[in-house]
Amino acid sequence: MYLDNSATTRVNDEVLEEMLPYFNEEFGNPSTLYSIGRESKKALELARQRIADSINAKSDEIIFTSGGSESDNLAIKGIAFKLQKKGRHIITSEIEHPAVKETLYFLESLDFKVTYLPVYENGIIKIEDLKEAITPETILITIMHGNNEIGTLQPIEEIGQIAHDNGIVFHTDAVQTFGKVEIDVEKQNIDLLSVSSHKINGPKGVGAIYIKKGIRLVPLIHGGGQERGIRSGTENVPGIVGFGKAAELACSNLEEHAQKQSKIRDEIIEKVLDKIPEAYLNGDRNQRLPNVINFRFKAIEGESLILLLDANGYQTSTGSACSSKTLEASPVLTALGLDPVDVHGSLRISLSPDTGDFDVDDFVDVIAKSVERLRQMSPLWNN
Amino acid sequence: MYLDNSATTRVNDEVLEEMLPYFNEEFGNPSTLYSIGRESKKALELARQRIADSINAKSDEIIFTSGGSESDNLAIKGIAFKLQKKGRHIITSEIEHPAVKETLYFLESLDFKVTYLPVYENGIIKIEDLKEAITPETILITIMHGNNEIGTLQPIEEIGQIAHDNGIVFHTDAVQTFGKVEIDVEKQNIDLLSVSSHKINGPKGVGAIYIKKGIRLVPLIHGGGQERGIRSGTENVPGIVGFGKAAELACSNLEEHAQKQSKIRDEIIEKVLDKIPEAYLNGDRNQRLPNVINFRFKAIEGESLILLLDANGYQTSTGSACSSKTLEASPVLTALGLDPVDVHGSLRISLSPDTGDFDVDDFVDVIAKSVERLRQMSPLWNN
Amino acid sequence: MDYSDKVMDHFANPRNCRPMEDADGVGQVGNPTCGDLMTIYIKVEDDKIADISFQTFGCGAAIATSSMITEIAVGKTLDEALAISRNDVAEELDGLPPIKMHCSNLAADGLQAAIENYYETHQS
Amino acid sequence: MDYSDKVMDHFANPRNCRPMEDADGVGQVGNPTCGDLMTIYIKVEDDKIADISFQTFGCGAAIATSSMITEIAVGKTLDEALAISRNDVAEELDGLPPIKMHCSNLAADGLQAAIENYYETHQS
Ligand SMILES: Cc1ncc(COP(=O)(O)O)c(C=O)c1O
Ligand SMILES: Cc1ncc(COP(=O)(O)O)c(C=O)c1O
Ligand code: FES
Ligand code: FES
Repeated sequence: MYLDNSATTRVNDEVLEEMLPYFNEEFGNPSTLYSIGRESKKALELARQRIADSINAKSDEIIFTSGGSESDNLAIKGIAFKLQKKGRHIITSEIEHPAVKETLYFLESLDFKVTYLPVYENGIIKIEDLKEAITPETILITIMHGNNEIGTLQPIEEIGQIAHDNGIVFHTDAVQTFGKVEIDVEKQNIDLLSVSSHKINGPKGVGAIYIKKGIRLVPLIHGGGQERGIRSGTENVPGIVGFGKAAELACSNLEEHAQKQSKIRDEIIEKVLDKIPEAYLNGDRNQRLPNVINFRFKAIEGESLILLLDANGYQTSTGSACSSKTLEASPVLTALGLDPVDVHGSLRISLSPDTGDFDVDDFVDVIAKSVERLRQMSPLWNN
Repeated sequence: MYLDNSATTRVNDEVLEEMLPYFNEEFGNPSTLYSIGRESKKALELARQRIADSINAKSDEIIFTSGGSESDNLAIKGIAFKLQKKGRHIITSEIEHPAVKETLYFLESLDFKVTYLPVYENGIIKIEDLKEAITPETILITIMHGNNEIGTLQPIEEIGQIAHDNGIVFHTDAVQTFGKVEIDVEKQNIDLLSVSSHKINGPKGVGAIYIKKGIRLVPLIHGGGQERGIRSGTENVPGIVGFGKAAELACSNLEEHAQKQSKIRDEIIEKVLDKIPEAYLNGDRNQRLPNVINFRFKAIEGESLILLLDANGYQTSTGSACSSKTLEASPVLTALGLDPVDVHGSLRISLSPDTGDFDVDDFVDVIAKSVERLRQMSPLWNN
Repeated sequence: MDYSDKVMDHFANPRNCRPMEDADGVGQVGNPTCGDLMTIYIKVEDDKIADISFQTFGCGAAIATSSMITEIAVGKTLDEALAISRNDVAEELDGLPPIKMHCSNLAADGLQAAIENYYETHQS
Repeated sequence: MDYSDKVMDHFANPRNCRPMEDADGVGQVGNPTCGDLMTIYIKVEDDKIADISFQTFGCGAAIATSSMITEIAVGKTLDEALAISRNDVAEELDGLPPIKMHCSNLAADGLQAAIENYYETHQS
C-alpha cells in the first residue's frame, strides 16, 4: 500500500495512454514547419488550455517547465533579477520547500535581503507578521500554498491582496495543492504559481508556471525561444500531454477526490491519536490538505518507523523526500517550535485519488505495534 | 520520409519499452527510503553509468538535466557565476546554438565580455584566432562540437588543449554529435559537455551534463539537493532510463551507424550538386557530421522549398527549428560570409540510424523539380 | 506553422504566376536580403485590371498571398483594387498565422505599387 | 537508501536489545537532538564480555549496528572488544550506505564507552 503520494505518484493509466503516441508516432518538433510538427503543436496547446482552465487562467499565461523546482527557481530568480533595481527585499515563510528556500539563500549570497515569516505551532503564518515585514524595498512575496511535509494551507488569498495593495509581486508554490484544493488565480490574487505533474498522477520531469499577463521576468533557461522566450528548450511533448491530462482528471473530480481522501485522513488521525499514547498531529487540524497527515511519536526515530511500516507493506515517509539524504532534522517541524528530540519522530502519510479502499484499522494497528516496538528499544522511553 | 533528425528524432521502440515500467509500476521517488524507491534509484544509476561509459567518463561526473538547453545554461552560467571574481571574459564561436548564444547575451547584460570567433566559409574556427582571443581575464571557452544547422565539426581536442594550457575551463555543446561521432572527454580535454536525449532516438525533456571531477559550478536550479546538489528537482526517472538506453544503443553501434549514414549523405550531396544548377553545400565537405547536409539554392526561399518537399512526402528543414518562429535569416549561414540573399535558400537534410533505405534518386529528383518550380516563380531567377 | 488548406492550395497551385512582357504597370516590393521579393504585373483596360500576374521569391505565405491577390484584383477598377487590404487577402485565404500577416501586406503593397507605376507611366 | 539484507535482518530482529539492570558497565553516546542515542550495557567476567545488550533511539542503521556489535563483542576480551572498529561492524553487516557510516561509529563508540565505564567503576 503506497501512502507517500506527497513525494510522488503513480502515473494514471489514462494519462500514460494519452502520452504514448507522442513518443514514436507524433514525435515531431512543435517548432517545425511541416506536417509532423503540427500534431505536437496542437497537443501542446491542448495541454496548455487544460492547465489554464483548471486554475482560471488564460492559456497564454501558462509556461511549461521541467518540474516544480524549475518553476520555483524561474519565478523567484526571474522576478529578483527583473526588479532588482526597484528593490532587493523578499518575504517568505519559514517552511518553504527547498526549491524556494535554497533559491532564496542563493539570492542572499547576491545581497538580496529575505524575511522568513514564522509559522507558529499550527504551521500557518500570521497576516500581521506579513504586514509588518513589508518595506518600500520589497519586490516579491513568495509563500507556499500547501506545505509538503505537514500539509497546512496558508491564507494565500489574503496574502495576495496585501501584496497587491503594496504593489508587490506574489508567487505561490502550489505544487502540493494543485489538483487537490481549488485554485483560482484571479480570485486568489496570484501573480506567479508553480505546479508539478508528478504530484497529481502525471509523469515526472514536467511542471508549469502561471505568469499573470503583464508580469515580466528574466528567463532561467535561455535559448531557442520556445514558450514565448520565457523557457527555451525543445518541449517535452509526451510529458506535457500527460501533465495536461492528469490536470484535467484531477481538477474535474477535485471535490469528489478531496472528500474521499479527507474522510480516510480524518479516520486515520482520530484512530492514531486515540490508540497510541504520546502521539501528536503536526500542523493545524483543519487548515490542511485533504490528503496529508503528519504525526510525531515520542521517543522514537522516524526512519526506523517507516522501515518497519514498509516491512509490513505500508510505504510512508518521515517528511520531505529530500531530507533522507541530509539526515538533518526537518526544518519545517523545527519551525513549529517543537522540542528538538520530537522532531525526529515524524511520520507522513499521504493519500492520492488512486489510493484504494484500505483497512484503516489494520494500518493503525501496524503503526501502533511498530511504535510500541521501537519504544521498547529506545533509551528515551520511560527513562 | 522523415529527414529532420537534427531537430528531433522518433523514440526507438526498445527505448520506449525500457521506460514504460517506470511510469506506473516502479514509479517511486529515487530519494525515498523504502523499497519502491530503490528500483528507481538503481535504474537511475544504470542510466548514469551508460552515459558515462559512452564518453569515457565516470558515472559521478554525469548530472541529468531537462535537455540540451538546460545543460548549456548550467555550464555557462554556472562557471560564469563561480569564477566571476577570477575574470569576466568568455570565448565562443559565431555559430553556437541559441542555448549558448542567448545565455552569453544574458551574461553580457551582466557585464561579462564575450569574444565571438569567426568561422570562415567552411564553418570552422581557426585555432590562431582562438589563441589570440585569450586574455588573463578569460575564464571559459564554450565552442560547440557539431553544428546543428550545417553539421560542421570543430577541432575540440585542440581547443581543449589550448584551454588547459591557459588554465581556462572548456565547455562544448555536443548535443548534435553525441551518439554520432566518437567522444572521449579525457582525450579531447573536455571539462563540461552538454548532451540531449531527443536527438538520439531517446525521449524529449531529458539531457545531461558531464562535469569533470574537480570542476565546481553554481547550480541553475536550486532545491532539494538531487543530483549531488548540482541539479535539484525530482528526477525524471522514465526519461532518464530512456536516455540511458538510447545512449547505449547509439554509442555501441556508432561506427556502423556513421558509415551507413555518411554513405547516404555523400550520395545525396553528389547527386544534388550534379543535377541542380547553382546548388551549393554549406559548410566544410569533410569535417562534418555523418548525418547532416545543408544546401543552398540560388533565387529561392527555403520555407517554400520545404513545404513543397513535405507535400511530396519528404520532411526536411531550412535549418534550426527555432528560426521558423523568428523569420530571421540564419545567423549561422550569415556567419559563413554568404551573400544575404543566398542565406534564405537553405535546405537541411538530417538522417538517423532509423532512416530506412530510401530511393535517393527519387528524393534528388523531387528536390530538383521543386527547386526548378520555385525558380520559375522567382523574380530573382534569370532576371 | 499552421497554413489553412486554402493557403496550401494557392501555394502549391499558384494562379497567374508568370512574368508579363507587355505589362502596363509593374510593382516590386520586398527585399531579397530579408527573404522576400514580389513583382506584380498588371494590364489595364478601361480603368480596370484586365490581366494580372506575379513572380515571388519568398515563403509559402508570400507565394499564396500573391496568387490570391491576383484572383481578387482581376476585373476590379483601379480604385477598387487600391482599396484591397492585407486583411482582405488573409481573409480570403481563411486566415494566416499571426507571424505571417506581413506577407499579405507585401501582396497588397505590390499591387498598389503596380497601379502607381501604371499611373506614373500612363497618365502624366 | 540501500540497506543490505543483513542490516534489515538486524534491524527487524535486533539481538540483545534490552536494558540490563545489573550491568558492570554502561556507555551512552549520541545526542537525541540529532536523532540518535545509544546505550550499551556489558557484564564482565574474567576480563571478558560475558553479556552485552543495547537500547537505541535512532535510524535503521543505528539499530542494526547496535545489534551487530553486541554479537561481535560477546565473548571477547575487553582489549579485543576495544579494538572493534566501525569498519568491522559495517563489514559484518555487508556494508552500509556511505551516509550511514557514522551510525556504526556510534556503535563502536558506545561499546568503548561501556568498557571505559567498567574500568572507571571497577578498577580504580
Ligand atoms: C511544495 C513543493 N515545491 C516544490 C517541489 C519540487 O517539485 P519537483 O520535484 O517537481 O521539482 C515539491 C516536490 O518535490 C514540493 O512538494
Ligand atoms: C547544438 C544544440 N545545442 C542545444 C540544443 C538544445 O537542446 P534541447 O532541445 O534538448 O534543449 C540543440 C537542439 O535543439 C542543439 O542542436
Ligand atoms: S515573405 Fe517574409 S515570411 Fe513570408
Ligand atoms: S543514527 Fe544518525 S543516521 Fe543513523
